[in-house]
Amino acid sequence: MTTKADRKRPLLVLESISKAYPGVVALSNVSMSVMAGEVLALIGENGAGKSTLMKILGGVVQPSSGHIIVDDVRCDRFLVTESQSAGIAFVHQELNVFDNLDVAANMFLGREIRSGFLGLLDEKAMRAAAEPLLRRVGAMFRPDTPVADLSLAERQLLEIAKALSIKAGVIIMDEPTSSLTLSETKTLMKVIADLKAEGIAVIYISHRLSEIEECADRVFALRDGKAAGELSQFEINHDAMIRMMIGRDLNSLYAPPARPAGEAVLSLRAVRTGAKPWALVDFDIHYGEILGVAGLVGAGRTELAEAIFGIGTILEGEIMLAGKPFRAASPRDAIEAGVYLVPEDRKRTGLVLESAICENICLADLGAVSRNGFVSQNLVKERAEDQRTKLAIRTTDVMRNTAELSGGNQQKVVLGKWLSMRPVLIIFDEPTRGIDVASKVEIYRLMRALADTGVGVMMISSDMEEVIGVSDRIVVLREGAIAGSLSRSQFSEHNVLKLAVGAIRKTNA
Amino acid sequence: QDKPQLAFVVNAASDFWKLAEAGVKKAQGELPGYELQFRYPAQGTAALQNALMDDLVAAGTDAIMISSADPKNSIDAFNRVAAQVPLFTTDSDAPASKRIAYLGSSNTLAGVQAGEIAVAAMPKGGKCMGFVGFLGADNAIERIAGFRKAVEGSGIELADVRGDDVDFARARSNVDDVLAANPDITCMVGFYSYNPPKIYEALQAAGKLGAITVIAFDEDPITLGAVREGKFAGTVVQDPYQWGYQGMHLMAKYLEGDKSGVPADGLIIVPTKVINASNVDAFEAELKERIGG
Amino acid sequence: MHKKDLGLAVLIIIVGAVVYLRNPLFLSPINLGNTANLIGLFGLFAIGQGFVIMTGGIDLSVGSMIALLGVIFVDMVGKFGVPWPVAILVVIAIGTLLGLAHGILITKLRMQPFVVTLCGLLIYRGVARGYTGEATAGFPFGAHYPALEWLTIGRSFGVPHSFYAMIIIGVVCWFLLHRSVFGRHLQAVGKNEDAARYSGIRTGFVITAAYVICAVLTAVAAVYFAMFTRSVQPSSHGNFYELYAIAAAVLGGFSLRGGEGSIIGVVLGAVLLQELQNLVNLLGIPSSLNFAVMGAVILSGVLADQQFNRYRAKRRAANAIRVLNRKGSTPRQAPATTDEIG
Amino acid sequence: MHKKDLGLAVLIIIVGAVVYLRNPLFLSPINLGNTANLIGLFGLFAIGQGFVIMTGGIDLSVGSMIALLGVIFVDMVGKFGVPWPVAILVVIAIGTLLGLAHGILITKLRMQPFVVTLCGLLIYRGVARGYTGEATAGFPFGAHYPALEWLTIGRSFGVPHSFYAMIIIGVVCWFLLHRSVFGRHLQAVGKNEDAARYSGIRTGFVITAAYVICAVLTAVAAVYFAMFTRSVQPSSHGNFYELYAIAAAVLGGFSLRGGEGSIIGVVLGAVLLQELQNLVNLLGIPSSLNFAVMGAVILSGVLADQQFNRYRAKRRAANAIRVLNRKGSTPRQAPATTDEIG
Ligand SMILES: Nc1ncnc2c1ncn2[C@@H]1O[C@H](COP(=O)(O)OP(=O)(O)OP(=O)(O)O)[C@@H](O)[C@H]1O
Ligand SMILES: Nc1ncnc2c1ncn2[C@@H]1O[C@H](COP(=O)(O)OP(=O)(O)OP(=O)(O)O)[C@@H](O)[C@H]1O
Ligand SMILES: [Mg+2]
Ligand SMILES: [Mg+2]
Repeated sequence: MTTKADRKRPLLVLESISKAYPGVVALSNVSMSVMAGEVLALIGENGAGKSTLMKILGGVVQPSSGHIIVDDVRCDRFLVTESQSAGIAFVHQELNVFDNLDVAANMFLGREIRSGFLGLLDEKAMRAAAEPLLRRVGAMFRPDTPVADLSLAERQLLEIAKALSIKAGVIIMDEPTSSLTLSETKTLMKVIADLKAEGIAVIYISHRLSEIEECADRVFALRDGKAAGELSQFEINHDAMIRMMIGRDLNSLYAPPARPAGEAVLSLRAVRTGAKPWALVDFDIHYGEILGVAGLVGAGRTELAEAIFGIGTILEGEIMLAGKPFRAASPRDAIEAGVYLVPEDRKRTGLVLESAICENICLADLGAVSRNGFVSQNLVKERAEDQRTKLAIRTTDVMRNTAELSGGNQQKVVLGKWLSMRPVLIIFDEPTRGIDVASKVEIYRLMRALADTGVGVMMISSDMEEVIGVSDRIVVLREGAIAGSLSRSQFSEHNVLKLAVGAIRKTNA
Repeated sequence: QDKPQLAFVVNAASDFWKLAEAGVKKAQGELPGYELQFRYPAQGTAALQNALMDDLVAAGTDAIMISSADPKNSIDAFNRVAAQVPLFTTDSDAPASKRIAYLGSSNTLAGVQAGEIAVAAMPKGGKCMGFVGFLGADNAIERIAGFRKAVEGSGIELADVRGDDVDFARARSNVDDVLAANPDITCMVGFYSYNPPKIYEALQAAGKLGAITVIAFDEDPITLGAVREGKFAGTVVQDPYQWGYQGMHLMAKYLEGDKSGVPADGLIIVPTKVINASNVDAFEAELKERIGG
Repeated sequence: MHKKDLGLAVLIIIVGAVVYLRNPLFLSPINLGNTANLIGLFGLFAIGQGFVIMTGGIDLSVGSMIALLGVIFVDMVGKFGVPWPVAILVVIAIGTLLGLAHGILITKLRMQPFVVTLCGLLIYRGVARGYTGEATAGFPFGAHYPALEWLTIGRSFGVPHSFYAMIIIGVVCWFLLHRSVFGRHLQAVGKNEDAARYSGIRTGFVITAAYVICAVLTAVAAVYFAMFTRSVQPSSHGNFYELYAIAAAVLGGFSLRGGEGSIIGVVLGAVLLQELQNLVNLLGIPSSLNFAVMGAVILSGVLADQQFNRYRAKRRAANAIRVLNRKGSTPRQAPATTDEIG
Repeated sequence: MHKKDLGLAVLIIIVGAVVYLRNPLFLSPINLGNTANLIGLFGLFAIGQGFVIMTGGIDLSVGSMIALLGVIFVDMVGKFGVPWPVAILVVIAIGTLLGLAHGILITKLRMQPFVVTLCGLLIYRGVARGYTGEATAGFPFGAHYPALEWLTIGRSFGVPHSFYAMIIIGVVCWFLLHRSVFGRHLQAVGKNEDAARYSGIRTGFVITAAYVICAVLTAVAAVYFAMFTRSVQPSSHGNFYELYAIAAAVLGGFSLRGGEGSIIGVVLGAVLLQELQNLVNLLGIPSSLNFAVMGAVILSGVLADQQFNRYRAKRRAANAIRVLNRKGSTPRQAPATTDEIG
């Protein structure tokens, strides 16, 4: 029951696709079809097999069995080149940009514009072609910027722009907004609407259900690698989607704040960081409080968090932790003082992907699982098993490689690393990036529980719903400086956004 | 740079050339009007040696004496150098080139002398294994050929020669392996100066010193010690000291216009000597005096 | 024992069996003893190299370091009459300093390991050659150091002490790499330096320590080598040994990208390399073909091992699907026919 | 020209100036010609190595390949009377096949580049030594091949043709690496192979092509080397040349992790290495210190360059702050000024 009755035959059909990795069955007999001009949302818990299914469509992964039918042609072999010539564009979940190239080169990689009879690269033409696409997705950087200088969110925008640069019939977006803030997400929603109007099909994967409610024509759910049902446009709502994904209801997403906050656990006074030296930062985090930190992409939230954590420099200013002066020269100092950071880029800084899950969980605190300097494998496993049950990490074995986990489960491993220790202050940088609803609820509960035990919690998030739902107080960063602070009664999308873009002057701190 | 410069270029770093260096030093004392250089190449390849000679000529050297790692095939390089400065060869010759003269010993003759030691030491014949650094090097080929020629018909056979590329550990393990794999070997020949000491150490470790006849080349202290002890049948020594000493005088004279030192056939042969238990002490005393002085 | 190590062990046994069939002396005690000695010598510094490769680095300087430290050791003991225990300590101390220098240049001054240790390769050998004036450093004829010789080239129960040394150090290093906190940190740093730093690991310290361990083991090996050859020619002693060490580590399952490898593996790698050297002499293959045989065996061995593992992984995935299809009713069509595609 | 290349060029000029002041013959036409010839010879295959390093791989076999192909070339022309253009084609064809073999083993059979080319290093030299029976391959006495000699060891305007060859091939390779689609793909593959594959790049083809390019340039270099030395001793010809090539590339800014480097850089790297060789000979530094000098200059040069760049980056950041503080009264309210920083 798609929007228009005249959409006759599907653009693309996946027929009983199965995929097995050694020891894991990621997909079993999933069938799905995509119509022209529809936005098909693909939902499911972490590890349900969404990315795997899409990777098969993108030709990146070969199915163990099953077929793909494109324009009535049945393909037994579906490689990246076949996928591309079938008009499928792909925004990967794990970003695939090349930081030795510039933005335009990344955008046209594999489809370079050539000139001259030698067919050499036409950089000018590529940059010119890239410019409008970047503007379309609301990116502020230029086509000749080296990608090495882009932040995670900016890279995500680049990936989206890249997909738009392909003359595609189907665009797959695997969690395109996981690092984006509200304004970029809004821009993306508009882009999707435009694409739809052009008759282009969009397969949209996200764990932010409100986005799906806003843009999807149809929802397709996966559970444990199997198809778990479909929703037509009028059936789409939070509860129905959650029920399909996890097979039961979730009562409430956000736990209410408990008791009033205590004294300041961390306070920054007139702090300047090396990354944004012109901005002065002043704020406090109190014991037992969840402080939400909002801001636009590139506002410097990550840099501030890292500076506190001992990465990057603090030029001047005073930082007090639990009433004592605190200045971490390295993450080790911070960790010893009980200040932990859940970084936003788990692939690069959060996890040793090629290590076992249990290794990652114990990595920061090996002393606690060793005797006389020797690591006890039993203690390591015990501790990992403990976190696995607490965080519901979906894996058959904590000895598995972390790289084999789905994105969301990887994030839980990062959390598990810190939660197994004794924090004084935890900084969560985009803690639920790529995490499914059920686990999000779990993580919110964990954060609240941490706060309740008196830990200071700082939560940087680009998910407006989350910032408003979880925080006890919100500070908004703009250009590296505190643009303002909001107490619970002042919480609203409107207020946060206004501070973030600088439409109103700062209120009381 | 007013003083004429004379260079002595050797084929690889080795103790052997220390003696030649001593000869050059002695000559320097007698030739105050010249600046004498003694050059080792970075590695023992003809290509590097030839590049070194080109550089020396470019840097203003007036005459060169070279022990080439591969004289036969360096003829063009030799001719290129010889077109600019007088060029002499030592140690191994390139008679077809435009070099002025060769000063040194005959490796074939040295090989023959070694073979004669073997024949004298093993009247009933025997089976020999040879050890050498570079199997393909001219001096190795000539010594091996000379040895084979001398033992022909005497019941002595040189079964094989193992190369080690001048890796001492490998030189040693080659001997070890032969002792393990070929129990029928009754004699060993060390063709390069460091081979006999490795043979000595391997035999010592295996408790076979004296049981196997060893014929050596050159004058490594261990070799001489073994000869004195009677553990080695004998060693054939060259006289590199004279090469350095006479070579420098020869070049200096030549530059001064006195060409009487160059014989008609261009070959100045400094004879090789057989050292055995009877003359080893005298020889060693002479060596000490030369290096010390 | 890891699966990778097992593959290598099988290769070693197969090659050994073939050699034995063609020349039974291969298993004679003399030959085994000789080979064990070489395995000990090469194994020592190959293990050290393993630590460096674990960090994703490389140490090209070991061959030259063996030459330089060998010259120093022989000269101290043979020429200047320094008591040998002191000489060993001095050599190890110099090794430590060199390793420290490598580590600091790499971590503090952020130079590429390849560049730093390539310069080490050039400088150390150059210094050794310059110091001796190209002469060979050797002990005087007839000089004997019974205790030192017993320790280095002696044998007990027919097994050379260099082999015992390698085993003891190997066991210590096994605990260090596979069971200690430091070892875990090393592996994490090798796999993802940033993530390790974000977890509070002192990455600079860990990497520097790896270079120091490598240099110290190399220094120990240098003493053993010097005693084995009893003389050190600075221009050729230890030439190419860095390649041996790296090859042993890589054969033993170390990845040059860092983070992977086991001590057992690198020791087995050293065993294979020496077995191949030994084979050439035992089978009377012309010395000139030495390298060719070595290369061919390594290539085919690694290839066979890898193809076998890939085949096994494929079979396991196929099995999983089969089990699934049997459990669930019948899928829409019979996809079993497409099994071979994956 | 990149900043990195500039630093290297400055180092080359400084070293050159120092040498010139101590021995003005450094800039004599003869010496420049000789050095240019060597730069040409080494530059040729160093450029090839650059392509391989760009993929994150390594080719250790080039030295042995130069020996093997040199032996084949000399024997064909000198012994079997094959016309030299045919011989060159045959040598290049063999080079292509070897490169193809490396590429296929690495991409299709997923072996580590280090292992594959290490086996190449062992096998090719072994085959060369076995084929000639350790004898040196050389041309018959008095044999002359005017056209071939003109092409390889001839000079025009005092500049050796090997140098022209390197320049011409260098320019072609510059376009190939920095201006062509293939080059772009090569850079992408080197940085992140998986991601490149996801972008529809035929990574296997690109990597294989890099090894083929490397082998072909090495084959060309082998012919030039054979003509330069006029004889090829299989056991020593080209020994260690892989290290030269890798060192030239790394000095020239290539990262062994792949994805970074420039042709100009690798050529400058080759220039520096030859300049250092030349320096030792010209200044009459004992040859034994040759390597030590080379290592010390490289180390200090790279170090100085790096520290200088870090210092500059710091100064720039400090300046930015100063400008800001002067402009905006209170920085808190003046974020508009941050535009200049980006
Ligand atoms: N390379 C691999 N090797 C082994 N198992 C894998 C591999 N890639 C994915 N898996 C497994 O396949 C399953 C599906 O993973 P997939 O990435 O498709 O999940 P997802 O639905 O995209 O989850 P998320 O929302 O967290 O991104 C997971 O159980 C995962 O562990
Ligand atoms: N490696 C880098 N090199 C240079 N500039 C960078 C780098 N990483 C980030 N930046 C720049 O720093 C600015 C701040 O980035 P940061 O990640 O701290 O912002 P943020 O507020 O956390 O936003 P988000 O994480 O949503 O991108 C961005 O404008 C980005 O372009
Ligand atoms: Mg996913
Ligand atoms: Mg951020």
